[in-house]
Amino acid sequence: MDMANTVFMFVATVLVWLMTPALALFYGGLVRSKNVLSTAMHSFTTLAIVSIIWIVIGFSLAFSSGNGIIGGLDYFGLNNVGFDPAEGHTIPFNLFMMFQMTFAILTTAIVSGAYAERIRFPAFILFTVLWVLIVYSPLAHWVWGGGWIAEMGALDFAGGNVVHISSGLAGLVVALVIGKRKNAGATAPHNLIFTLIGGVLLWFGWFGFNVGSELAFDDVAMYAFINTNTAAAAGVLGWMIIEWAVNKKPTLLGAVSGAIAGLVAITPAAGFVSPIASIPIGFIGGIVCFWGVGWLKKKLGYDDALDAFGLHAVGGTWGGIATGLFASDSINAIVTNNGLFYGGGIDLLWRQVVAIVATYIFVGVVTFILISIVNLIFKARATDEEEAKGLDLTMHGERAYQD
Amino acid sequence: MDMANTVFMFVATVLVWLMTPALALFYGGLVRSKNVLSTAMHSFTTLAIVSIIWIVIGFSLAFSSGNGIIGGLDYFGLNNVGFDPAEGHTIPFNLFMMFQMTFAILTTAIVSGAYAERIRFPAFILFTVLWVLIVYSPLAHWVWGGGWIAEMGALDFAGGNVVHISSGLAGLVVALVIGKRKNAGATAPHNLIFTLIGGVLLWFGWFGFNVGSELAFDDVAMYAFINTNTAAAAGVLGWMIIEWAVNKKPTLLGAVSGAIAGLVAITPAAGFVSPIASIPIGFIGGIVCFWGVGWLKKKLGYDDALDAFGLHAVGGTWGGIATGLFASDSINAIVTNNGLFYGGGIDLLWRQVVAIVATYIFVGVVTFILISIVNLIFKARATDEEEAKGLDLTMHGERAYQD
Amino acid sequence: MDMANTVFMFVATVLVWLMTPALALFYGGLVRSKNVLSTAMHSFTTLAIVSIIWIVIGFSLAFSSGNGIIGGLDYFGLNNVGFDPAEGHTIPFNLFMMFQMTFAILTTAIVSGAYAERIRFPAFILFTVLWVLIVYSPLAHWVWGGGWIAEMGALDFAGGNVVHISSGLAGLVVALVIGKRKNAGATAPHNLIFTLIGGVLLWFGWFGFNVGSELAFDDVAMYAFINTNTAAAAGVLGWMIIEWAVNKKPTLLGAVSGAIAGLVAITPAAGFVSPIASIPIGFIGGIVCFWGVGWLKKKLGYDDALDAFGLHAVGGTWGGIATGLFASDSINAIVTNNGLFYGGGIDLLWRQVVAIVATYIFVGVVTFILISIVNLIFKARATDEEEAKGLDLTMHGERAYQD
Amino acid sequence: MSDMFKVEIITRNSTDLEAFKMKMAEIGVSGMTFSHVQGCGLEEGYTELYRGVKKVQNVFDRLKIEIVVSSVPVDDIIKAASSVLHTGKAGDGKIFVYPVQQTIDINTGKQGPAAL
Amino acid sequence: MSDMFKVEIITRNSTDLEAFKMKMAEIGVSGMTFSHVQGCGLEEGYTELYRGVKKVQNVFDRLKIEIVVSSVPVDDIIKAASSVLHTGKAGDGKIFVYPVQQTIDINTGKQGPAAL
Amino acid sequence: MSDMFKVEIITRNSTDLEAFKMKMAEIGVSGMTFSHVQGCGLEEGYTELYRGVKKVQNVFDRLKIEIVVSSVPVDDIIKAASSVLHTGKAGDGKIFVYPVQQTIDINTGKQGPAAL
Ligand SMILES: Nc1ncnc2c1ncn2[C@@H]1O[C@H](COP(=O)(O)OP(=O)(O)O)[C@@H](O)[C@H]1O
Ligand SMILES: Nc1ncnc2c1ncn2[C@@H]1O[C@H](COP(=O)(O)OP(=O)(O)O)[C@@H](O)[C@H]1O
Ligand SMILES: Nc1ncnc2c1ncn2[C@@H]1O[C@H](COP(=O)(O)OP(=O)(O)O)[C@@H](O)[C@H]1O
Repeated sequence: MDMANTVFMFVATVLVWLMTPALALFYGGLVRSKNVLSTAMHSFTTLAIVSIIWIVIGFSLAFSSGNGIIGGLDYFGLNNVGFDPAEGHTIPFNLFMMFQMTFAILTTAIVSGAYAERIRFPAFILFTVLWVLIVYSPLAHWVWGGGWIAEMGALDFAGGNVVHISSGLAGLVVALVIGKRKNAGATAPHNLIFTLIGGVLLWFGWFGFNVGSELAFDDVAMYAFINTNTAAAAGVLGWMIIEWAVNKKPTLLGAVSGAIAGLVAITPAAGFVSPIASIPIGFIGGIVCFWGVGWLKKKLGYDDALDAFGLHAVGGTWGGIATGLFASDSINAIVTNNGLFYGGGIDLLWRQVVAIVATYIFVGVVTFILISIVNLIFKARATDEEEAKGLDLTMHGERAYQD
Repeated sequence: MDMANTVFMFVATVLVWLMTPALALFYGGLVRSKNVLSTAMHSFTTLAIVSIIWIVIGFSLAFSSGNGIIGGLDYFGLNNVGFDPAEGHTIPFNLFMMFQMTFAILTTAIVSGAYAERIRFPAFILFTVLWVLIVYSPLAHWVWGGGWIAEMGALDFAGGNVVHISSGLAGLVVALVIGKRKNAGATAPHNLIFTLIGGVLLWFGWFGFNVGSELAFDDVAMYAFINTNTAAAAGVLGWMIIEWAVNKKPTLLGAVSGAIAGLVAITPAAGFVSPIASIPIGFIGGIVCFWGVGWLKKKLGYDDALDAFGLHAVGGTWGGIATGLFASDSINAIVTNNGLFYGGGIDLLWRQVVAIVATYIFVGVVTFILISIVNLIFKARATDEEEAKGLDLTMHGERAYQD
Repeated sequence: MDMANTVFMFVATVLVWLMTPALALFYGGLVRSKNVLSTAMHSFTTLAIVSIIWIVIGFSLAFSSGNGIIGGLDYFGLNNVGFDPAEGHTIPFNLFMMFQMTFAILTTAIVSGAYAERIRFPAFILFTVLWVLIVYSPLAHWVWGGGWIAEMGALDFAGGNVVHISSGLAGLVVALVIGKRKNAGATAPHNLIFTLIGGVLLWFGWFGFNVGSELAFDDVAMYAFINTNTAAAAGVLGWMIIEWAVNKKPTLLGAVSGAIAGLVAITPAAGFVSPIASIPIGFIGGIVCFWGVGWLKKKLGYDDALDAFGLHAVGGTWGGIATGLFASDSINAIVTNNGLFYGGGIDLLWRQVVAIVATYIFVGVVTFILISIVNLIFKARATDEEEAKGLDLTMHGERAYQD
Repeated sequence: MSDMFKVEIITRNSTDLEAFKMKMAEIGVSGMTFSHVQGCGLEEGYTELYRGVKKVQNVFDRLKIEIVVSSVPVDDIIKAASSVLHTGKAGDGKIFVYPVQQTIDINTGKQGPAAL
Repeated sequence: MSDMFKVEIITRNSTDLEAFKMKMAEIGVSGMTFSHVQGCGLEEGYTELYRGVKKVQNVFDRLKIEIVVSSVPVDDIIKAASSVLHTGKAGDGKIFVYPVQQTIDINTGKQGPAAL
Repeated sequence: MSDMFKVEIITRNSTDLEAFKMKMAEIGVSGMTFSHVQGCGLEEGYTELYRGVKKVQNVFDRLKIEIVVSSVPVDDIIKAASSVLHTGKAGDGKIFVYPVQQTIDINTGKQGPAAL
């Protein structure tokens, strides 16, 4: 047990915790005012639901030994989850559990951006419960719980696959299943300042997310810290510059989105690459996500309302690949095989691609099955009238703003 | 002195500090737009006033030895309050003083929710100064400063009595004395997103509040951490489910209120109960507070504008009782007498009830005397015209929102 | 290396990081709704730009040895900036670099308040890049990087000169050069709640700013902590009381401004004075800044839109002088010459004045040259039509608020 | 057709809408439209101060109520409205009456007085 | 001068504005003014609940559209508007037609029908 | 009674209200009502972009000013208003004049021109 590390991880945990409320604001500002409460409810309720599920069974499924595919029930109800550190850790095991909880909450909440403004609340709840248990927990097990992706030697520092690709893709699948919003092409964010507040709190929380993923405050953690901020900044510049060039004006929404894009991109790489490498990772992250939410979305014609796919899956995919390009054992001794640009050949890159593809297939298929089942039990899609009046009034009987 | 604990307590202190501004937002969103500045001013000015009073004399009255009823003047002007830890502590004594300051500020600010939208500013200020000195400081002395409640063996981990029951009840008393708002039954929150921001920052800060109350980062602190999050989540679910059942729609305001209810309920119990026990504590917290702000308030007909009583006193009372039910020496060795459900009989429960009743009587009587005196000096109640035009314009000469 | 100090400095760094987004909100709420995105963009883009510049070259110019005027290129691209502590430090050198980065960002962002609502975006960007390199980095070098002000023995605990005087004065110079807004005398803040959120997050972050400036958590850090909160509180009271007396009503904007004034005033003094001394420092800070934004600004007739000069330069100047009055070696052994009120004569006060005057001259002249150059390259001033339609639409093609 | 009128009332925005609607329902008014407007008239202004910037406010938030009627005599509405809104202080507001040429109910397609 | 009219339409605020403007452009309407109003009419109310405080809402957000015309026959507008706005449910709204005395275009100074 | 009129001006919302009110006070107008409306007319639209979603804006924020007068000749108001509001660019706005049947001051109960 190392008490300084423990205090550091407490800080990291509450920082990551804050990201889900931040997401509620980030997303809430982007919808029309008649749906802001509904959208915020998605994140906020996820926070409540996953908090309970995680201590009862989710953590056990993800992190108890089990097999290569899913964990067992050793940690059911926090059984055997005490203050003593796990093997190889220097922090309390139940603090590790809390840290991981915040990841499970956030990932599940990110999904909700895709189907905002048109899902019915009961369907949302059922989907959320199922998804965290049947998609998130196994995936976390594969990468962090001793499952097969970890075994294979792919690198994912803070959750490019587990958090961003999985949530972004799941969002896309649900969006495809429940269909487009009426008028999807004519909506505009109702309050960009809320989106800004949410965005900066996400960036703030990401310091806990990436740096805390080292589980100790050491030289790798410091790299993760510098890289996180650098890539976010580079993402802002990347998005802003491409937007300025293409659309003639740099927007605040673009700048904030660029920060998130840069942060998503650096997530899997944060503790494996140098600060200088994090500049192109973030910068290109900004550019590919600009392409993802602009060109790709229009081309394919899906209605991923708040760009869960365009930011998180696209950015996360780039980040996973970038890790295969820039990872270096001079930054982190855990890197046994340098990235392509650091003389390691395509070996690591190949494993990264395999891990990404496996994540796409698993998450895509299982999420499709889950939302289809949910749709049979509760109709997931709001009626035309509910959509027109707004989900705030029709699902929650409230309005966000009054005199 | 333990430096890791010290850094932890610095973090905890700034987290609790943030709760008072969070309250300004939480409360500010709940009033009509013409009173939002006035309402926020109550919390913000309390922050300023109590910060000064506390270092001059408040801390001394609460924590210097004195007698069983009130402290002395040993710490006047931070005399004898230095960097060296107090006996039994592992953190600087002046850091302990700062941590306690944030509690004094928050408690005093909570009261203001009850009389929002109709109190005159000078009366508010005088009341605040008197209340923190004459109600809060002695009460803190009784429980934490070596006074008679501590002696008696009642348990209050992070301030169920001192913070929540006392502030909620004081609010109710002031609300009764200054009377109802015109039109109290037809008001609605003017900006629920501000209330959401405030609510999540309160939850965030509560990690400092409850975990920091252990004054060190040890196994009990970890229990407090897990329990705090769990009870808040359970409070969300409790309120949401009962509201869904009774009113047919689950609201965001209900969900956020449920989180606060769960947090209030776990406050006195946080370091004494198991994570699994914190589920019913939070869940029932959500339900009793729903009953408190809905049924009880309507039944008794008082106008506790923002439900200081319905959330804090009702939730705090349940939390105090719950501690008598669920406290267990397997969680915290300080528990000499287990709770009723853990084989300790009604002994602890009985002491809890005595402490609660004593708090009700002391706070109720003294607050009534104080507000009556204030009312003689400055008229506390705004005139009809001031109320109609809004306190922002009439007390502060400003409007919150413009083009 | 001390790990507790290191964790503490990580916390301090992320707290200061948060101040720039906080400033975006603080400033954003104060402008008209048609300019809120533009104003927020100034802070947000500064965050991105300076983050990159700092790791590439800014830190090197400020902190590598060089000469008395400016640093060298030893730390170019974070060369030689590793995990090992610098001499005399107990924290990783690259963490020190990150901590200093947040100061560079914030200082540069503060400037933007002065020319809000009328600067063109390209000019803003060029100015920001030049200013951080040519004004901020040398100045930081003088005071903290071993330059001549440090040599001279003037005291500046957390950046009264480097941060507040420099940014406030630079703002004034730019405001003078680009001229007044049309209608400057009839504008009002469009959302004081955003200003409140920004203001309290600034206060919150200031705990990292002032306490972290000790670079370790020791008794001086504790003094800085207590003094920071006390001076902010006293600033609130100072502004509120003078405003109440002069204008007949105490405003929320005044109270929040008073907090910032108190915080600015205590910044250079935080680790050198006693908590009791911080009361007059903050209180008078509130009063002089009230005078600065009210009387002085009207008298001199410049249009410092959001009072960068009136708060930061005026408050910082008072703080520098106050350090010369109240500094005491019983608080911090580094003080070799007590302040005037603590028996040290006018020696320290004199050095303080020299440092302040030098800062005024250097920043004033160089900023004037820079903005003049920028103005030749890109027209800095928005056209009348751009100003009338608002910068959000004309510079960024967005509106902050919609249905 | 010449017997349809719009009664437009501009009054304090703190008016108790529920009471007003009740009163109107009593005399048979079936529909009305509200809007938030700002007005200046006889009521005296006041000053707001933001960091020393004086903002003189002589424009007040007002409520505009529009009621189109035919069968209900305009005078009844005026009387009823005056009784609810009169306080005897500056700012009570004004009532304007305009002629209406034609009325159509979109849902039913009914025209003229029958559409009301 | 007697042949200018204002057509005022009060309808759901979720109306598809683009479609409406298109339709109007088709029949030659060159300008129009929108405002957000609130109305009560035949559409039934509903209840909002805030921490147990019931707020009965029978006032709905509505969109008011004002079109001043002369050359375009008022009937065309009514027909066109009805066709876009009709859903057959309570809340479709009303159309009111008022006489207009005079019109001036500030920019060009043109008066009367020519100003439209 | 037939000599009361409402002058309705729809213009840029960036209009300098203080100057406008001053001008009106000069010619004896005692009260007026403002509302925030949106309009489309001759002024050309522009495009906003939100993450690749194009939002064509051809509806502009406008200020509506309503002035009911009798003693002050309508032409004076039109002239005065035009002089303040004219910039010679699209978007200057329109003035519409309507007949007013009756006016009542709620506070004093005065009717007709005397109520203004
Ligand atoms: N001549 C007018 N034309 C248009 N609106 C007017 C006129 N006179 C008054 N109003 C409107 O009526 C409101 C109430 O008028 P005011 O003079 O303040 O009330 P009162 O005359 O009852 O004291 C004003 O704020 C303004 O909106
Ligand atoms: N007599 C009236 N005077 C003024 N406005 C009216 C009147 N009747 C209806 N309205 C307006 O028209 C809107 C639509 O009326 P409503 O009765 O709900 O629709 P419908 O009659 O088509 O069902 C109302 O909300 C109200 O704003
Ligand atoms: N026929 C009309 N009916 C109602 N409102 C109109 C009409 N024509 C113009 N307007 C209003 O007047 C505003 C100004 O008109 P616009 O054509 O933009 O100005 P201008 O003609 O001076 O260039 C429009 O935005 C619209 O609100």
